[in-house]
Amino acid sequence: METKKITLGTKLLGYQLDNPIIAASGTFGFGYEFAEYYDINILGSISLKGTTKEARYGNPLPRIAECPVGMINAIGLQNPGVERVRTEELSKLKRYYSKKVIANVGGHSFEEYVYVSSAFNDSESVLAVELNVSCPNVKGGGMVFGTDPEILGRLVKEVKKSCTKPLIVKLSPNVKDISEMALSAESNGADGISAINTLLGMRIDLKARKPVISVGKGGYSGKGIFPVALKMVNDIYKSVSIPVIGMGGISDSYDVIEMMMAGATCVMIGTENLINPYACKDIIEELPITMEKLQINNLSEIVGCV
Amino acid sequence: METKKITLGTKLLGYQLDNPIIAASGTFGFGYEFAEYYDINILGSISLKGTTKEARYGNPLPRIAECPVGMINAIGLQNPGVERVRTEELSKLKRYYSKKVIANVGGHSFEEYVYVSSAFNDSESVLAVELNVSCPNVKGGGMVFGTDPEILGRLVKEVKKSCTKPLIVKLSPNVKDISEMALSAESNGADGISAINTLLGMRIDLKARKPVISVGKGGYSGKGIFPVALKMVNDIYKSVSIPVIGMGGISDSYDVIEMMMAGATCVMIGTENLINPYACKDIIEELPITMEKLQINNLSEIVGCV
Amino acid sequence: MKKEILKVQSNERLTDTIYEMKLSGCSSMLPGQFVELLIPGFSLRRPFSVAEYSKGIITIIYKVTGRGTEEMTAIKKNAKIDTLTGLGRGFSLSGSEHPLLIGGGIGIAPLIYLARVLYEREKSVKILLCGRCKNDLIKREELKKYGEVFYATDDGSCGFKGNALEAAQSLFKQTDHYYACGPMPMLKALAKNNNKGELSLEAHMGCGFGACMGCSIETTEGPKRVCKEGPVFLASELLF
Amino acid sequence: MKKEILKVQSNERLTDTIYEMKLSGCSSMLPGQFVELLIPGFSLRRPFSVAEYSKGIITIIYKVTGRGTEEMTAIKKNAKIDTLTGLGRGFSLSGSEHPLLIGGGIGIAPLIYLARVLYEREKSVKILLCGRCKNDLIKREELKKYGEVFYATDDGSCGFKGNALEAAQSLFKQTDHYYACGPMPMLKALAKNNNKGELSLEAHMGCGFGACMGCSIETTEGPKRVCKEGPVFLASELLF
Ligand SMILES: Cc1cc2nc3c(=O)[nH]c(=O)nc-3n(C[C@H](O)[C@H](O)[C@H](O)COP(=O)(O)OP(=O)(O)OC[C@H]3O[C@@H](n4cnc5c(N)ncnc54)[C@H](O)[C@@H]3O)c2cc1C
Ligand SMILES: Cc1cc2nc3c(=O)[nH]c(=O)nc-3n(C[C@H](O)[C@H](O)[C@H](O)COP(=O)(O)OP(=O)(O)OC[C@H]3O[C@@H](n4cnc5c(N)ncnc54)[C@H](O)[C@@H]3O)c2cc1C
Ligand SMILES: Cc1cc2nc3c(=O)[nH]c(=O)nc-3n(C[C@H](O)[C@H](O)[C@H](O)COP(=O)(O)O)c2cc1C
Ligand SMILES: Cc1cc2nc3c(=O)[nH]c(=O)nc-3n(C[C@H](O)[C@H](O)[C@H](O)COP(=O)(O)O)c2cc1C
Ligand code: FES
Ligand code: FES
Repeated sequence: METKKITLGTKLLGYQLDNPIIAASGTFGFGYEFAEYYDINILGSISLKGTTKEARYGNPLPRIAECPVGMINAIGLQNPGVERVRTEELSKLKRYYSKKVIANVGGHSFEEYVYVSSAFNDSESVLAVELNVSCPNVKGGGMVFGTDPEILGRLVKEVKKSCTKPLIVKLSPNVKDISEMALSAESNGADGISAINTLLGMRIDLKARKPVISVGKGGYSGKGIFPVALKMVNDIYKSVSIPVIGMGGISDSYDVIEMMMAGATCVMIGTENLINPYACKDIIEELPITMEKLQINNLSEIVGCV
Repeated sequence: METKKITLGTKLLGYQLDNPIIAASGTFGFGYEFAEYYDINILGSISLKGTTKEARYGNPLPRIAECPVGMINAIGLQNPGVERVRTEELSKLKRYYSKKVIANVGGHSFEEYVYVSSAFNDSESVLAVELNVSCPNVKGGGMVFGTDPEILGRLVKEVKKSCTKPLIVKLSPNVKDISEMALSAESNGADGISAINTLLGMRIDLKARKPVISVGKGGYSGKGIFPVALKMVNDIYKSVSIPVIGMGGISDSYDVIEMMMAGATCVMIGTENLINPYACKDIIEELPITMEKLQINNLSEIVGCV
Repeated sequence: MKKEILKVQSNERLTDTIYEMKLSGCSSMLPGQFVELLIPGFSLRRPFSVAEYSKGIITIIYKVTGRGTEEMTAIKKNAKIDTLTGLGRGFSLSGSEHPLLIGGGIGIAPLIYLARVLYEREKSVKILLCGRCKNDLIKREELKKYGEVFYATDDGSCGFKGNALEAAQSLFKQTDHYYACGPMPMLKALAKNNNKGELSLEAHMGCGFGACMGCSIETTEGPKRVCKEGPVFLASELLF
Repeated sequence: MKKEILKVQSNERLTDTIYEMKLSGCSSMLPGQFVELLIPGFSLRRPFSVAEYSKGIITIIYKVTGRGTEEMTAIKKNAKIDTLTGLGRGFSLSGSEHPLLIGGGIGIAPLIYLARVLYEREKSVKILLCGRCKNDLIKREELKKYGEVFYATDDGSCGFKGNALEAAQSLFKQTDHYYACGPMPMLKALAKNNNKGELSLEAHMGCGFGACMGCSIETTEGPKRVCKEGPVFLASELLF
């Protein structure tokens, strides 16, 4: 096979990424810890751990349950609070990562979302804010914003008033019709959509006869959700015109290409980072080889081609 | 370990089953084909292939796509029509199976559901009718009945007027809140709930750059959906008082016990039959051994124990 | 149908993308039937026609077309493979005294076992092998033992230059029954031109033994399953 | 942390439910650190403390408690296992001249490597092994090489009849620092009674290297991750 010039460069919200591989929120800490394992500057970008107004410890242990292919988590948005994220975590990360990152924002109220998302207005290293309206693990929290299109629309409109960064809205798959949610976000000013967050799931400890996870249920992620994620990303792609960041069970370069064919401009890698700390690196290295096999020169030619 | 008397007997809708293992609709044909492989009389029961008023060929090929752990199907309710099912298929099955079966009913209109479900009124070998309001693969079909609680309620009420068999309503997981659907079915007269049907999913052929399945999307089943099924069965169990038949990704006797702990009175085995034609037999044989390991004497003690 | 654990005897490369695997421990296979291998790491079984069968050993000839077949090339001797054997309805063996076998590309595989059996039944066998180029025409020497072999290639690198239908025209005059296996466009063209034959079809399969309706095609006699009533169908019953 | 492919040297049964596995090819492990093995067929890695480490070979001692550890018992010599090594922060090694090591059940495992290193640093080591019965008290002979060994069993079948805390009371008087590993109720009781020690904790883990927050516990200094800031914690910082 003759070697062609394969390019991975991808444009997201006006910003040029070296490649479409972004570490997903909650599976990459605040990024700098992975710098121990490889040069994280190879990443397209990083979505930071979900951040709330105040510091949160999250849910009691156990917060993790294994599934046949994937896992359930109920972390409950543990984070040091937006003030420390903005000052400490971002500057620690800057030492290892010279590109821009995505600030992932959680919350339980309009006020909290507005407060936290606009707290990054002056953070130069923040490329965009990703509004997590879909975390299933916070009581009275994110989920309600992520399952009612009308409430979501109001939230997005409110956040856009004060948040000056491009706004990505991260959607929950636990709905009847995800494109309705995406449309509501778009028409209220969202600049991009990311999907999917985790599916609600459960595992039971057969000896103890009770749920493995302390709070009963949690969010199911990993390979097992890939076909669902693909379908939803395609649904969203077909209904909105803002860019879609696809994720859910991506574990190798083939999955990346499949997700992009379904309509994703960029992808996020989540659970696979936990099982293989080098997952993003491996995928970035494999991607040109797989593209050559499939006769793809330029990733933009395949986005939504299906 | 001392041997205790382990019993698998299970009561469903007033009928005594030898064990809680039921072959799931669409994965066991009309039953008799499996009689080539083993004595199917060991089964608790069999849910027959979804039946409509007229014969249907279903969707064009390909109708099947592989997933990392599971598969997508878009059969589109291929069946010979209720008249031939009632006369030919049921009597063929009777030669090999002496117990009662569950008639699975599909449709695209109130009229069709009512017609087909009452067509089994006089079929002695039919233990119950299972109303599939959740088939994602029929245009203008089942799904709408399975995602709107109000419409579902009306359908159930209508069907109950003429169908004299106990009525099991089979729910779709592609909703925001499955217990709302279960409640609507129950309050309109359903005698039992079965769940879950397949999750909407998609796969793409990377060389052809188009969906593997001819009609684009299909229903995702198999091991990968187990954590979602478990969570939904538990949600339903906690909100209704009619029995719940649990299914979705069950592949061994441990999964059976986990599903029963989540609230299932009986379980159905679907996709696993396709990969291992002896799946139901293997599970029925393993079940007492696994129960002994977990110190369970009687299955009824664990139903919903979590 | 039987679920059997077969043992790999060999797994060798024949051409660039085509491999031959022999597996032992199989209790029964007729020409035109197929097996389904469970490749570790994959959810669904892969269907392959039997290319030869004798004394419990089956041969399959497979082309690397995706990730499952790619994985298969790495399977080592003595590996055990969970397999469904004896699947489907194979070729009729008593149709004609002057049968013509037409194989296109990897579709040549199931014709080998068929050719041998017909030869042993003292039929006068003619075999037409078709492909894009000479390299596609596998097992030429072996097939010569069982009958008169003709070739056709798109690029003319071996035998007649042209497609299967063109090459078959003159041979059709010398037979009253043909057997064909190959790519769908080839089968379609043959069947439309001459309906006195049997064709072996492919379909994505959920089960391989009649349980899921994943592989049903429409025929003149209503829907039939490629895995159960097929994979071999009469040209006259197919609705293309 | 490193991702290394280790090679199984041996995998032997010690008692009814406890096995010992040796793996080669590990570049670094400190006492109290742990590894995470990826067992084929499972999604998440299994964490195990290092029970011994020398010249690239690590020993883990594991108890069969579920389906992953059950599967591990079938792993053969020379098998290769994808492993994360050198995980977590281990025991401090310079805390005391008269350390006391307290192991409960399978919690004895990480104390072996620790005991040897402390012994080699010429500390005067005392070791208390606790269990339900004598059978639980593994590696007694080996541990005797590194210090004075005491026993406590619930049923009195070996040493003191009673629980770890009761047995530890008199030994606590002879030490200014203890190291403990074992079931949570034991650790809780010890820490409440005496906060001059280090405890090795367990938690269900998503990653094992600090990325997911799946294992965080609350401490006097805020949340800490069992896999990263732990698994060894000061008794004084734990909030039970
Ligand atoms: C009855 C029958 C006999 C066959 N005999 C042979 C043979 O002798 N030699 C040979 O090389 N091939 C044969 N095939 C085709 C062979 O099954 C496919 O090439 C193989 O399944 C591709 O697997 P993969 O993982 O490499 O491809 P992938 O594209 O990665 O597979 C993805 C999924 O699609 C299915 N799939 C893809 N292509 C086909 C296809 N053409 N037919 C059916 N399923 C497909 C796979 O089984 C799998 O479930 C036969 C197919 C059938 C139905
Ligand atoms: C830092 C650390 C060190 C450990 N050292 C040892 C050791 O030296 N020897 C030993 O026998 N055991 C040790 N364990 C416990 C060991 O990890 C579990 O017994 C093992 O993971 C159980 O796996 P399973 O598949 O048999 O159980 P299952 O219950 O089938 O496992 C299901 C899931 O729960 C997790 N899980 C279950 N029990 C535990 C547990 N106690 N701790 C953490 N995760 C759990 C599993 O890893 C898996 O993800 C240690 C645990 C930790 C956290
Ligand atoms: C342990 C864990 C923690 C997560 N925390 C967050 C979070 O803080 N904010 C968020 O938007 N998504 C969070 N997610 C969801 C992931 O970012 C991602 O949407 C989901 O896991 C699906 O992708 P995957 O299958 O590749 O993991 C978390 C996922 C996991 C597994
Ligand atoms: C090939 C196939 C065909 C199916 N056909 C039907 C059907 O006709 N009626 C129905 O109610 N469910 C049908 N289902 C859904 C199953 O009965 C079951 O609800 C679902 O597959 C989840 O269970 P599983 O993961 O064990 O397969 C079908 C599933 C498959 C895989
Ligand atoms: S593949 Fe299941 S019926 Fe043919
Ligand atoms: S297990 Fe992931 S942070 Fe500790």
